[in-house]
Amino acid sequence: MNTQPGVFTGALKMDEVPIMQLRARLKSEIGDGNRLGLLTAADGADGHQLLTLIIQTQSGGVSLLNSPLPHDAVSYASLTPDLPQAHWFEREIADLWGIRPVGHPRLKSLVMHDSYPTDLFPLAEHVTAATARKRSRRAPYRFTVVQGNGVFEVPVGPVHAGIIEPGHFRFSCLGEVIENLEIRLGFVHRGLEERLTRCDWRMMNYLVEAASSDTAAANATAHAFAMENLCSVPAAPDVRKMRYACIEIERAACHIGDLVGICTDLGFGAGGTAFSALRGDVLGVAELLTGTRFMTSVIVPFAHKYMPAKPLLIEATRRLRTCSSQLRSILPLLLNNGAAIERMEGMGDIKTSLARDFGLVGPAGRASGIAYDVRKVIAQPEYEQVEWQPPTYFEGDVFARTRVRAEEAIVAMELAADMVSRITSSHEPDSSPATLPANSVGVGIVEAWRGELIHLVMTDSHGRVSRYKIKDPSFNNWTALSIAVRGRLLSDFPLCNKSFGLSYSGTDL
Amino acid sequence: MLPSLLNYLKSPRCTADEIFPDLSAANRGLPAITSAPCTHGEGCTLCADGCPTKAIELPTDEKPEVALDLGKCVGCGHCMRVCPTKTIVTSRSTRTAVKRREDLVLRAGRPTLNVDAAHSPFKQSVVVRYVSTGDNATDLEVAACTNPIFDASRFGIHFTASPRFADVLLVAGPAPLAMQEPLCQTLHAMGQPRVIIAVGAQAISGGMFCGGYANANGVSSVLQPDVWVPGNPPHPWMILHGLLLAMGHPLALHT
Amino acid sequence: MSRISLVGLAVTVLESIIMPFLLVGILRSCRSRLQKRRGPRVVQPLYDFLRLARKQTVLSDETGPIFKNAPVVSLTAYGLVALVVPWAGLPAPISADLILFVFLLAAARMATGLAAMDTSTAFGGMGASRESALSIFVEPTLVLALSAVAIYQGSPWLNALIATPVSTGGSAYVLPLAVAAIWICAAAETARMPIEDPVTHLELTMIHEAQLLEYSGPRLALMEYQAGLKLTVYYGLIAQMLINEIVIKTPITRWAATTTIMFCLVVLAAIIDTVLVRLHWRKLPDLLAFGLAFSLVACLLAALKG
Amino acid sequence: MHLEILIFIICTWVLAGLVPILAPQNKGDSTSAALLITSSIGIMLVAGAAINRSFLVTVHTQFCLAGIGPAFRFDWLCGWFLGVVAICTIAVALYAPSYMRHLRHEANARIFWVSLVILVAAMCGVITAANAITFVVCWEAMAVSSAMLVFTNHKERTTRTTGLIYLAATRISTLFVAGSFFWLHAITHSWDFTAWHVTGSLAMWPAILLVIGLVVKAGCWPFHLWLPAAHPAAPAPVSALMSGVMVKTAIYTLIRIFLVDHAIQSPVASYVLVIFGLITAFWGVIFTFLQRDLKRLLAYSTVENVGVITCAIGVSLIATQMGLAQIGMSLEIAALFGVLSHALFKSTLFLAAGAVDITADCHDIDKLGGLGRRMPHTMLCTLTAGASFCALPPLAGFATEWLLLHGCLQLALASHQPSLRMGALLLLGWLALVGALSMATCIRFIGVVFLGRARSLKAERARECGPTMRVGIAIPAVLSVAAGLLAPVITRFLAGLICPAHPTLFWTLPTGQLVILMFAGGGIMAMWLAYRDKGMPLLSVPAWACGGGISARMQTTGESFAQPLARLFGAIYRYDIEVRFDGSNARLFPDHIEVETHADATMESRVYIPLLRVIQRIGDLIAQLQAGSIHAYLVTMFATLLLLLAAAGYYR
Repeated sequence: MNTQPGVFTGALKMDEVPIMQLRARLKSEIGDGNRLGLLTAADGADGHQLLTLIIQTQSGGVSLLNSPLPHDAVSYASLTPDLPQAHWFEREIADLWGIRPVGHPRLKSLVMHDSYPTDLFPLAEHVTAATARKRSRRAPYRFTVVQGNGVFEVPVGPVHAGIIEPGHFRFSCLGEVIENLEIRLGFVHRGLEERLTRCDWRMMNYLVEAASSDTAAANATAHAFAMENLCSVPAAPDVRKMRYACIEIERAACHIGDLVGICTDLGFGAGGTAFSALRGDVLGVAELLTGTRFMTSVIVPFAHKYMPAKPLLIEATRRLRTCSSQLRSILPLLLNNGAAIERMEGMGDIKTSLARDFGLVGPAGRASGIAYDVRKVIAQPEYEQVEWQPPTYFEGDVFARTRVRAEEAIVAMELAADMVSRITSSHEPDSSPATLPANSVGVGIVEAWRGELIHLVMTDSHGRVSRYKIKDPSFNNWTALSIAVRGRLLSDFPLCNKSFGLSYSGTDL
Repeated sequence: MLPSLLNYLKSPRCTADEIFPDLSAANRGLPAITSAPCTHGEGCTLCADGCPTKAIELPTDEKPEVALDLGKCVGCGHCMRVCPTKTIVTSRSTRTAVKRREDLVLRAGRPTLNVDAAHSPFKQSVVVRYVSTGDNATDLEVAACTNPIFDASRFGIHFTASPRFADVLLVAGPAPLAMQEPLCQTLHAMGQPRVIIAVGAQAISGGMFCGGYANANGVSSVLQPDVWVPGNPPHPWMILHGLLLAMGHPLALHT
Repeated sequence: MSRISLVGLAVTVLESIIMPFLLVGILRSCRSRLQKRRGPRVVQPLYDFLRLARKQTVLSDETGPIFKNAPVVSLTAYGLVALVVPWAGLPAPISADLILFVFLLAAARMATGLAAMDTSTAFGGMGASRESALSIFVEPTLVLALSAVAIYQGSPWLNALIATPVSTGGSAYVLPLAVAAIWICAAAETARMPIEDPVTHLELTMIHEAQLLEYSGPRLALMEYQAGLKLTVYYGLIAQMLINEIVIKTPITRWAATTTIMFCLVVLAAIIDTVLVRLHWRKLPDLLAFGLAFSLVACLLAALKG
Repeated sequence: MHLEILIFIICTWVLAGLVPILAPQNKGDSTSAALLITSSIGIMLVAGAAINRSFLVTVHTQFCLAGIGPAFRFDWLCGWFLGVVAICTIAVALYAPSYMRHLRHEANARIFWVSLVILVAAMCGVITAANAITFVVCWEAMAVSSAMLVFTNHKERTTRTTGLIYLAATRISTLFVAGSFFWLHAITHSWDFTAWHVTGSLAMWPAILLVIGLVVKAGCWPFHLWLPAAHPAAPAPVSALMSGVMVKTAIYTLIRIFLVDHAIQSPVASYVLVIFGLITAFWGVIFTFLQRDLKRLLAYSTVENVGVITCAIGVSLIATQMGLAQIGMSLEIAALFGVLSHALFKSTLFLAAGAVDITADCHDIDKLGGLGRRMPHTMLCTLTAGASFCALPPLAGFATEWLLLHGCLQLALASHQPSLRMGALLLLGWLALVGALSMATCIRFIGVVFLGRARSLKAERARECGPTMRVGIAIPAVLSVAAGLLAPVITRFLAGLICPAHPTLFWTLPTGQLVILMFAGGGIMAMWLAYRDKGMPLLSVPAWACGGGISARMQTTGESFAQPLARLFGAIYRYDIEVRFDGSNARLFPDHIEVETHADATMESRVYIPLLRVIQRIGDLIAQLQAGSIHAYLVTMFATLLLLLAAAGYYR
């Protein structure tokens, strides 16, 4: 059963695929150029089941596969050997459910640290005595030890030097040269998915905004779409325009923020100042439209809160256009700067084939020649009113990622200005149902500023949310970072890292 | 590149001159409680019903006034919007940091600021070690404090990589289990005298995460913060207010 | 010691206490202004010093006496440097040659490097390794450039820099070339752009700073003061070479000119810090080799004189 | 009076040699050591006497060769070197008994003590030899006894091969030295050093032969190979003595022949010396930087130091030839001071390395670490010696380096030839480069071995060595501080010896003022820190590892420390890092990652091994001829006959 989450043709149904055939099915589907949207587990009627979301990049459709595990089974044949992009998904499933992917090349804990009880599998609710027995305890985390004389390790994090989120990078180096980078996340695993199933569904939007709070608008939008998809209640056109405008403003602000970061890592003070002043202006527009700099608590399912009045919309359009032209005028500081280009070019490159293997998304994917963009692939009429193309490069280096971000920021501000200018009314609609439909599933997919963001919501027979899964775009991209810096120098890492600009909390949840 | 650089050099200074200005009129701000009588007695529970973090304590017989815990408030604006009696209103002040946790609980007539010009060794100079524990919007706002607009450096505030250099431990995020040990290690790596600041509702109370298996209930389960900065995320001015309050800086003290 | 040298000593000591704070303060203030901020006050470095002096010292449990005493050793070495180099525009209280100067710098470097190795952290060792790698360019450049100047001035003693007017018959390009070479050395030694980003928080990209990450309290205060003193001595030295082109006779005017030039150099450093992009680690040898080349040409010109 | 002391010294030597032979296994060690120390005190007395007034001792015996009997001359130069020998011998003798006890199962103590005594005696002989024959005999005795010492640890296979390399090197050295002496004899018809005054074109070839013979012994590039081969194999006290003193006998001979006696005056030789010296210094230091073996590292650093001293001699010669006698003399003082300072710090370093080796049972620096906490005394001595090695003021190494560099600067100032001026300036730059590199080496060596935390269990178990060993390590270290502080006095003294007519002041640095200010400034700061620490107790916490745990693997290793520079000089080392990813999906999910660095001692791999291969091939060819059939012999004989006939015909 295919559906288009942007258009809402009806409730999303699941295809049941036996677990034994899942690997073959995915191999053929993904081989055809489709994407693995997400892979996760849920509790079914009779034990656990694997859920796989596949995005048809050609038709813009989505299919959800459901593969129940045999009764009391807590292991299955790993998909990763055929499908490298599944490797973190499977590790996450192993952590949260204790379901073991047999034959996984890197089975270590991902989000559940050693500080948690080793027999705690927080999302596994379908526990019989038999499954509890079979589920093995989590092994303590061990870093890969690079062999060889003189290799030493540089631990960076979880308390990082810069003002950024916690994560741990373990560099195995020979002198300045990074021979291997192992990224360990999970420090900010806050049990978000469990919290989402525990709270009132009307309050869920506050929680998803905190999933990765710098992507609040995109998370809230994906959540809103998922809930609307679940209930088959489409959002009003103005509401959708406003949501998209918020996402685009967020995109512009964050990309400009990352340009500040890139300038800082280059040690380029002038650039940093110019971009951070501009970022302040963009956040000012966000404040004007939504009442906060991070556009929180306005995007809710079935409605939009604090719809701004017309004069505000006109003012916001004007300011967005100014910001966009300002960005054009200061971009040469970074992109025509010979010394900066020399630092960025050829640095931390990811080849297209590798990007495809790991299913890179967002600016990092587009810099490596993967043109995938949710806004283009999944039909969204609001985006089709303006002629625009997501920038795509093939070099896959820091410079390509920087250019993608810069160009996306300009496009985003223009798209946002366009959407804001076409909002007609300022009344706050509300079409929220009294209860959620039972045994349903809903999906919301948006292109957040980091890339494809997916929310999946399922209800049980009582109409309660039984499973909520968020797939942050960073989840696909982290491994690429560790490969991009292999063989590079230690001092290049901050720049490479910033060019990917990934979210830790979105990954850890 | 050169014309852009020249343009840049010609551009005016971006640092905001006014210290702790009120938030812009468009901003939703944080709630404040007025002395206007609450109509709870007549069965109004509008504010508490829509509060995602149960931050509002409705009047009871023992405590006849409505109380709002800013430490839990995620700033959704619901209560200020629905309150029929204007007991809960919007405050756009950016001087929101307090030195005692209980001062974050707003009650009618209680001042939001406990002014305390104690002797501080950091009046003119302070170095901050920032630890994020899962609230990256606050990360961005803390980083914004150092940008040319807010320019923390003019107050003698510097951010550092090494906790050995630091006087202030600035913590954001709900401090889930996996971050508690690193957080303690960071604190222990700092010499005396030192100050701990919890910044953001998530750091103060865990926000929406409170109560889960990950123990993401805010930093006070691990450390004893000296200064509390409400907001979700707090505006850079609010964070600066917290920092200046920790420094004992005169700018933070007068209201 | 005669009365004049006593006055010289007093002024030098006083200046080497004040100038490091002042120069660093001006530099930071200028950089902030160029970055369109209000920035810290000029006296901020002094406040920072006083704050650190009052802080508790935190030591790693694996570190030993070397780490504890390295700040004293390296600052003593720099203190001596400040007394043997006529950086303030006055004759140095102690007459010494460029070789003592270079080896005193080396002593400070060794103390810092060993202290960094003593921290038993990855960053410390990394910083020491990087600093050592840079020093093999810096030291020859410094020796060659100063030797060229010595030949040009006709005396191996550093005080000849200010004692004699411009010597006869030398090529006029010796001093500018030496200044260029020493400027590059100074950039490498004082952690300035484009070699090292002085404002970075990122341990992975640090060179000099990475060695100091474990210091705290009064020891850190000494290390930071030392960084300022290093800046002062280098810029003062460059100022002397620049003044030699404009012969200034009386000590007072010479002192005033020196101080002015030092302030100008600091402003220049602030501009460079703002507009340049940090070089890639593998490109640093190229830049430093330029310094070496400048000093070699200076030597050649000095050798060809008369 | 002198004769009595000399006889006393010889008697103690004989006794020291006999005791270990006669005593039961390992029982005579301490007695031998005591006797050796006694004799060294005697040597010092003789040295003092010789410095005051030179005298000649000739032994009339029937063991005359070509009518020349053993003759020994004692003058100030001998005195200086004898003093160095005596100091190092005392340190080594104090250190050796405990050290040998640790090696009990691996080394033969009897051979060790006998050879040690012979080595010391032979070195004294070489230094005091008054004529060429005596010199060559002692030179041979020195070579053989030191080879025996290298063999002490004979049970290890590598020791045998390195011992053979060393023997080959000494052979070559003796060959060239003897050749040169014969040549000189042919010119002057005398074996007496004082009778030689060869100048002009005649002097060139003997000078070059002699220089080659001596630099082989001194370990100059490209003949340095035996040094890094022999030292790791030899017991530490032997290394200390060989590196600290024995290589200096070659330096002594250079100074004696070229600078003091002016036996040969050849401008070519001086330039050859400078060039040899410069290349050697650089080569030595860049290879020091790459070594992982504790003693091989120190051996390469000896190569560097020898290079610097050789260079000083060469420049001194050039200056003298240019008529700049004052500068020449100051550079000669630099060389003499260099001999002393190097002997002091290198003995300490080798003895300390030996202490590390036996207490941690490991000489791979990347497996050590944190020894400073366990062996504080050894670390302090190593640090002092290392600082002296890096020429940090105010230690002995600095005095050497200052004299040399200042001499070069003065040369550049005083000379009237632009080329010489430029040459002197380049020399300064080159030496500064070497200095910076040796500093990097020293930080790496001390930092990796003594600082940080232990990288292996062996390093964790290391403990401080015994008291006599510690004293042995400390003596030269303390003396190198003293020599540095007294440098002004010593240089003035040496100037008086070299040129009693014009003992111009050569040390022009105000050391006294500097030292006073140093102690005052450092003291004030240290007191302030102590006061602060007292007011606010130190807080001891684990090292900061960004909020995570820390392990010994998270600190720079020697290999990693060297990587940036190794890459810079990669062409010389042929440096390369190779990474292997293994596993079923090595591209995306490697199971096993292994890193290997490759670096070559280029001289060995590019020159010596091919050369040996050629020699071996020739040998094989000859062997084929000999082991072949009778026909082959017949053909060879016939061919030879024909050749001889042709040759005879041609000459007639």
